Amino acid sequence: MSDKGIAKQVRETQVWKSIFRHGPPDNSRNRAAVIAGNVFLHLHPIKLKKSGVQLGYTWCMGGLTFFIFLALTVTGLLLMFYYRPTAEYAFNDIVALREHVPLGIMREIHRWGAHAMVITVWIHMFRVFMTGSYKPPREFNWGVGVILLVLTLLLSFTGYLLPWDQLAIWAITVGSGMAKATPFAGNAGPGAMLARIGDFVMVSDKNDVRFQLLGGRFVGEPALLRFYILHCVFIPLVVGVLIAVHFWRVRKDGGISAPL
Amino acid sequence: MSESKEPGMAFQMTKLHKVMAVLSFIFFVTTVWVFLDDYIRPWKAIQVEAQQIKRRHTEEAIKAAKKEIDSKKLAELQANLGKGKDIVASRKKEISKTEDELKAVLTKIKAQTIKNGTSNGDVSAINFQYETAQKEHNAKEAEKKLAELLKLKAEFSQGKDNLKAYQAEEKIIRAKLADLNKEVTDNEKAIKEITTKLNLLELAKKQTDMSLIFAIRNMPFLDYLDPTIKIQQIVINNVTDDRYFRQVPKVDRCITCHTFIDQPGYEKEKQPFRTHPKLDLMVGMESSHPMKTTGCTSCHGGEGQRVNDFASVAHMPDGEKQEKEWIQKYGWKEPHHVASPMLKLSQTEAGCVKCHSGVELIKGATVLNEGRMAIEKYGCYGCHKMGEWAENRRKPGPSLLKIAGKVDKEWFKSWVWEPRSFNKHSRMPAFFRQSNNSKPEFIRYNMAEVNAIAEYVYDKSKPYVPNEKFHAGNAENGKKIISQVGCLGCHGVDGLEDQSNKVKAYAGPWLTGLGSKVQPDWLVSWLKKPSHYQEDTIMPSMRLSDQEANDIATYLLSMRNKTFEALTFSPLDTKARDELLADYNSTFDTYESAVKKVAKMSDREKTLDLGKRSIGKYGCYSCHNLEGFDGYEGIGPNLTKEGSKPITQFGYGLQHDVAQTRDAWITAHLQRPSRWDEGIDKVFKDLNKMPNFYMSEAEAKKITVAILGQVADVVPMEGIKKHDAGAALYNQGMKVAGKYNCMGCHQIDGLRGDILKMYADDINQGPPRLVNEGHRVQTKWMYHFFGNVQPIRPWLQIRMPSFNLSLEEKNKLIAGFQQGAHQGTFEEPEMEVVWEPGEKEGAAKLWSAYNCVSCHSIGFTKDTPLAPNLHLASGRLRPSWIRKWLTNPQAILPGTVMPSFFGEDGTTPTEPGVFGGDAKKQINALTKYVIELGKNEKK
Amino acid sequence: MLRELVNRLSDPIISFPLATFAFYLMLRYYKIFGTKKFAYWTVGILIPVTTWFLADPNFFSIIKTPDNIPIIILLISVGFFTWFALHKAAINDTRIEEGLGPIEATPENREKVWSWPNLVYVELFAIIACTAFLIVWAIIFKAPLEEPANPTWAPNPAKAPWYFLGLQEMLVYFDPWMAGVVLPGLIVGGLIAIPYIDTNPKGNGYFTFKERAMAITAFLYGWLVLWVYLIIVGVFLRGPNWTFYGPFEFWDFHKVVASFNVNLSEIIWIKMLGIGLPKNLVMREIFGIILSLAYIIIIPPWFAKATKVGRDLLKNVGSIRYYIFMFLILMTMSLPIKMILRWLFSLKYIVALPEWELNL
Amino acid sequence: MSSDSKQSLNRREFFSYITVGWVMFTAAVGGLLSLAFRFTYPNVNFEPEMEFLAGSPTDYPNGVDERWKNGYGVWMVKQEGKLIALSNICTHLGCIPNWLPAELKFKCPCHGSGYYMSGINFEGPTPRPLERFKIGLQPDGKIKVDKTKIYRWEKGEWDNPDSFLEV
Repeated sequence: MSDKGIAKQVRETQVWKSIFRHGPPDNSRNRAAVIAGNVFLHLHPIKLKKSGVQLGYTWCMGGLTFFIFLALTVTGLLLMFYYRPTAEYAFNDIVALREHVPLGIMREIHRWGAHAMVITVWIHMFRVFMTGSYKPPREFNWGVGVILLVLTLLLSFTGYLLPWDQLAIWAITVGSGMAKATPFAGNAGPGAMLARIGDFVMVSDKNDVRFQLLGGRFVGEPALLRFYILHCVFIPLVVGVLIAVHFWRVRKDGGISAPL
Repeated sequence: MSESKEPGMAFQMTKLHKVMAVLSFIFFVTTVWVFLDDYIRPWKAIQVEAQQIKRRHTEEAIKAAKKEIDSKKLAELQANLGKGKDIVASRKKEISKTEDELKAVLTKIKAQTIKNGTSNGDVSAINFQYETAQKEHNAKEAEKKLAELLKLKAEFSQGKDNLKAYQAEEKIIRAKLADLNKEVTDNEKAIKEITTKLNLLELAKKQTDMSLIFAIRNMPFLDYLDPTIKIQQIVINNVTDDRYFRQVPKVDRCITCHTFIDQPGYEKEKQPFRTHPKLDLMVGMESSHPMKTTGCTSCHGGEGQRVNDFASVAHMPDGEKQEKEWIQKYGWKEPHHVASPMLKLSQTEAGCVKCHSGVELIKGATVLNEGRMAIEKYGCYGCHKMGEWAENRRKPGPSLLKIAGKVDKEWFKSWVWEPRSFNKHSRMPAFFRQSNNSKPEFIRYNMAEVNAIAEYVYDKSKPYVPNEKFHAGNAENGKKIISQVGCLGCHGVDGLEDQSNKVKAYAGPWLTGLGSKVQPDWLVSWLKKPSHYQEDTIMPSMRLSDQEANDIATYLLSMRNKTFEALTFSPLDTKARDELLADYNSTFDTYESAVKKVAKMSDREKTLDLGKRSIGKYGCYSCHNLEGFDGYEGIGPNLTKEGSKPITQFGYGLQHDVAQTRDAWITAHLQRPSRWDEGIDKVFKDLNKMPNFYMSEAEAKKITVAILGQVADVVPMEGIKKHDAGAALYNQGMKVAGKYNCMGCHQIDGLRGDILKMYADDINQGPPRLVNEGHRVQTKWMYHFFGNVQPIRPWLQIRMPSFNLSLEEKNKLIAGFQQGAHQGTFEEPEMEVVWEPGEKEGAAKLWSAYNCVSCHSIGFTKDTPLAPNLHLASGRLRPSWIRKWLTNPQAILPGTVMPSFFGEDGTTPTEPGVFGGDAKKQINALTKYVIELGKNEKK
Repeated sequence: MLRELVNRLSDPIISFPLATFAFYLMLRYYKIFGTKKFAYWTVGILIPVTTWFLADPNFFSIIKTPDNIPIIILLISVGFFTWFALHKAAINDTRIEEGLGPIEATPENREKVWSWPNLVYVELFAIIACTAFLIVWAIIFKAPLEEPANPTWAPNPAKAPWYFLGLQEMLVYFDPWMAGVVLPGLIVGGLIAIPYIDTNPKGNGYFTFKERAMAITAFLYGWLVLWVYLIIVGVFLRGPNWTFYGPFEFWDFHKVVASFNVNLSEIIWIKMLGIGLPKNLVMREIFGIILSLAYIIIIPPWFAKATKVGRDLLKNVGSIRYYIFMFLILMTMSLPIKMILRWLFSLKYIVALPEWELNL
Repeated sequence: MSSDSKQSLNRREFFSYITVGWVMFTAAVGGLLSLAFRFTYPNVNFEPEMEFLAGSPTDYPNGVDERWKNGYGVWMVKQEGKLIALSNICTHLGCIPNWLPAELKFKCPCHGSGYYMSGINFEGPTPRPLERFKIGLQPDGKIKVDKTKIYRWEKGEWDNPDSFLEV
């Protein structure tokens, strides 16, 4: 039997057919089918305007942001096998990731990927602004995008604490220190002075937004745990949901932007 | 087809809304329920009650404070204040003028501060630039900068001077202003001074108000802001909870309910509001176990983290009455899943052991100490390991290495079979005739074992020939000597029951029926020189004369036990012996071949073999020195961590009446160990071998406390009060003191002194109490004294014995005393006496004025001495101790006959004529005088 | 000497106006800026200049810090994409002037193509390239790890993550409640509001500058000068004690710069009026309060009345959009205004109410 | 048609059901969300204590008392009838200055910053005075120092009655 024969035979098995519902995408019908029939590729339209595939126009920054998000999810999941968010172990675990855990660049990929994601998402926004792609009918999706950008920064910010080194806690101390100044909700913010009756202090370092964020009055073990959960579970979940909304709206608001 | 149909409705909208309304209502109710469930906690009610109690106390304090205030004076001051206000008001114009002046100066100061701040910044910046230029060897630039810098500096220092001038001005104006307001401020201050305490109390009372603010602060949801009712906790990093392979810091939240535990004044409140009963020792800030660093469950046990449920804390009721009460009141349940529940109130002292593990006796832990004394009495540690405290102790029983020279074999067998039939006070426990081994076939085997043991022991026994001959003496006199010289510190004696029962001595056996037991010659030699028979005995020599020894022996030998003498022990049942041996040998072999193997042995071999095996089986060697058992471990289970042993590991047999708690099991076990076998069909070799000590319930309970303290908890070094080298030495010394039963006679730093109970009428007739002995006597003297005892107090009838101390023991004992008194070994050995002018004459005057020789008569008059020989003082006592003693003897030894010449405070001499009545000078002079006495004597 | 000059020029006091001016030039002459020739020349000049910069050990030691690599990547990509966007805009604007319409709108670019493989494959390329890039980056540069966290000892300077350094730089001029809470909030809110404020229907879906000059100018100023520029300052030019250090300057711990700042109330009541600060807080700060309110309340209507741009804007977008837009612009401009006041008058706060934690 | 009239007939009933349903629903969800918010504030925390009891005012003679310096980093300074709790962290770079009784000043050994007894800086590189902590009297007459509350001179906070104790 020739090779061709084998390939053909394989393609005619029930297993193959159950997975791939169509022939090779070398004709229009199958090209449509490959996109429409695949849950992941289904994010794309079956066909689109030519300008949408021109890198000079799209810069591909949104796509890269999404890809880096996926890469960070995968590397982050792997890192979680070795990392314990406690003051006792966090630092040592990071050292372990560098010193003896196989594939010693996992943490580097995760960290640099996080920086790269911040940059790509900024430039994605820059491009969308420059092509005026926030204009009707895409106003809402622009808003979703802005929130996603903020969440990207928060993801990066919460991850910054996890190595539990001097860089981490002091960056977070500086960053979270600003929450202290939130008007009416932070103990050093305008209006906090007013929220007291006698010795009943309604806004103090024990009950303001900063305390809520850190789970304590300063960056300590509770803060590490909270940031870990925000970083690994809470914000990624929200981001995942919003990304779905974002992509859905790209499709529904007329596909990737192009001149009207 | 063209009429495409609109989709229809499956339900009616009204119906859907109704369902929605019902479900939402249920949903809403559950939400409210969640809130309430989360909010209502029992400890909150307790804290509210505590607040009311505090309010009551504060109100009482306010009443008291009000009484304290001189109301007349207050009224006067208030009147003055009114007047003062008028005066000040009349100066209104002047005051406002001065205030304006002040404002002007303050403005100047502020402006100058700004200017100076700028200058300061500039100076620092230019200085840095100048230094950088210098560093870079940029001479031109540096010169330029320097010129600029100098100019700026001059400006700055001018500015600083200006500021100082303004500030001086400000001060003057302020003083003036204060002067103008003087009449008001002075009176206000005076009033405030009087009323400070009251004001503070009023403030405290206000804090206990049940106001709206209080309600808001503690409202559901809002109670995260700044609640007054909240969980209180102590985190102790230095004491840990065992989380198996991890030690985690202890967290105690007991103070959430026990609100006033560390505050004096609440002693009479009901629980949980009561103050800790021993605040000076525990919990109090100044005590040696402050709450913040010791916590609660470190000592008491229990689940310190729990606050929501009385039972989950593992509170333990003490007694059935309390248990019933708690079940009714709090729904108390037996805490089955708690590894270490709270210690019952009467057993609390067990908690001390965890940290104070190696300490011989722990001050303040009465029950625990009694428990340990009972352990010492029965020698539990012979068979059981029991932690650091029980390590390296002597064997509890007498040596059997020369037993053949002491008692005869027949006596031995009957004694082993049932010790109490000879001596009802016997501490040798009963192995036989117990509830689990009284079946005829078991008795047959047991008797064979006893026979074999006796054969083995006597076979190995070395010969002994007494070195004294007994000649009859005066029994009455012997009895008197026994009661006088101090035998009762260690022995109970028949015929002296009254005294013996008072002292409750336990180091030596209760002396009874000796005439039926030992040879007269043996007894006399033993009394005169115990170490002749047993080298390592703790029995000391009392330095008895020949006559005294014979008198005592006569008395002791006059006691006979006729019934016991009449006993004869049935001869060895060889069949039973062979069966037992075959049984032993069949462990790794079939019974038949074991029988064959035994048959091959000679008769003697068989007997000795069974004897050795039986001694090993019952662990006789644990308490007695026996040949052939070197290196054998005690046969009992290790009790070092008994207090942490899971309750499931205790075997209860069929004893359902015994409660399912550690302490109940241990107490029951101690009283009748054979009970666990009762009603169970066991083969002979599997019977419980723990013998019966016939101890009372009270004793068993005390021992239980000591054993409960043996827990597995690891206390980090930082958690224990640092056992420095000194404390360790003290413990070692006290261990030696314990071994030789020093405290049977001497009370050491307030502990024991058993025999003193005989001298309740006149404590000064008893052995001297040792308080800070390491400070009192010189190291050299003590060393010499132990090796060569000589009487210090000739009027005492009780004698300090000559102990058979090894060099090592002597050193340990001395070092222990030194460290107990925080005294360096070579500190203050002897003092050179250097008189100041006129001092010696004064001393002589005092010597006669205080009439020292009336008691310290030795070497001065022929009177019967009532106090120690002062000629020995210089070589024996430390000068600083003499001074302390002279200052206030009652403070050291309450009840001493030594008069207090210097009053209770030690500063008012009864002889004010010498040294102008300066007590210190007098004491110094007398000390020197006494020391010189000794020195002259030596010369 | 040249280094000295660069050091001095990079001080925000000078470099900020310079950056603003450069920004103005870039947009004013965007058609020149957007030519390839300009790009080649720029690259040609930048290569030797960068080499010269890198030759300095002080500069190199800052650059080579692993955590600063992303900022360099950011810098390069922002530079490139700004040029690229203006390049595209310039081409389109020329075409529109000629009546041809933007390139993206040409019929051949409007043609439909299959996603498979045209789009999917390109995406795969991007993914592969990105992965390769990340791996190389990860191999060459180790992620930073300093000494274990010590809550009792703060490193100096303690810096926030680089993407927040713009905010931290604002802390020099504003109190945390402004720099850390109000201004970031307004940035996010303002960004979301853009589509609703910008009613200009032109420029939807293609690069252009001319058709959206005002929107792009406002956005780019905020993005390039007030965000990216401040990040650069925060990362590269701020050392111990948040003191300014030139790119060639050694981060000497002991460097001191003259900085004694005075509140507006102190300037007016003490320096100018010489009567001391009034006791009443509101009275004390009355000038600052009036000025601040005037800034927010008076300028927008005045602008709409007095200038043609304002009038047109108001007419085009309606009053609500106009006032929101003006508010956002004024808040944006408050930062440069505060900077300039600080540099010129050592002004600390316009309204200084530390008693209420309310400093402006 | 008929259903329409039915609805209009039952309008009131219908209206009340839908209102009750959705109001309850909203309230319940709101309640649960607020509990989730409350959940983020723990009822106890394990942070080191920032308050301590410092004896009674009469324990302190005029001048600088160093008894709490090592344990809590606080100098108790009694001067002109006021007792203050002064932080012992140099405001320059965080070293710990020494108290020089002979010269009546705090001197930082690291870079030579000097402070008066009151905490005001007068020499060296330090930019501002030492910080003061909250100090107050408890009802039982004991002094309580609260290190969480800081009073800074340059903020004009030293006039705050909690920043000193009148004795």
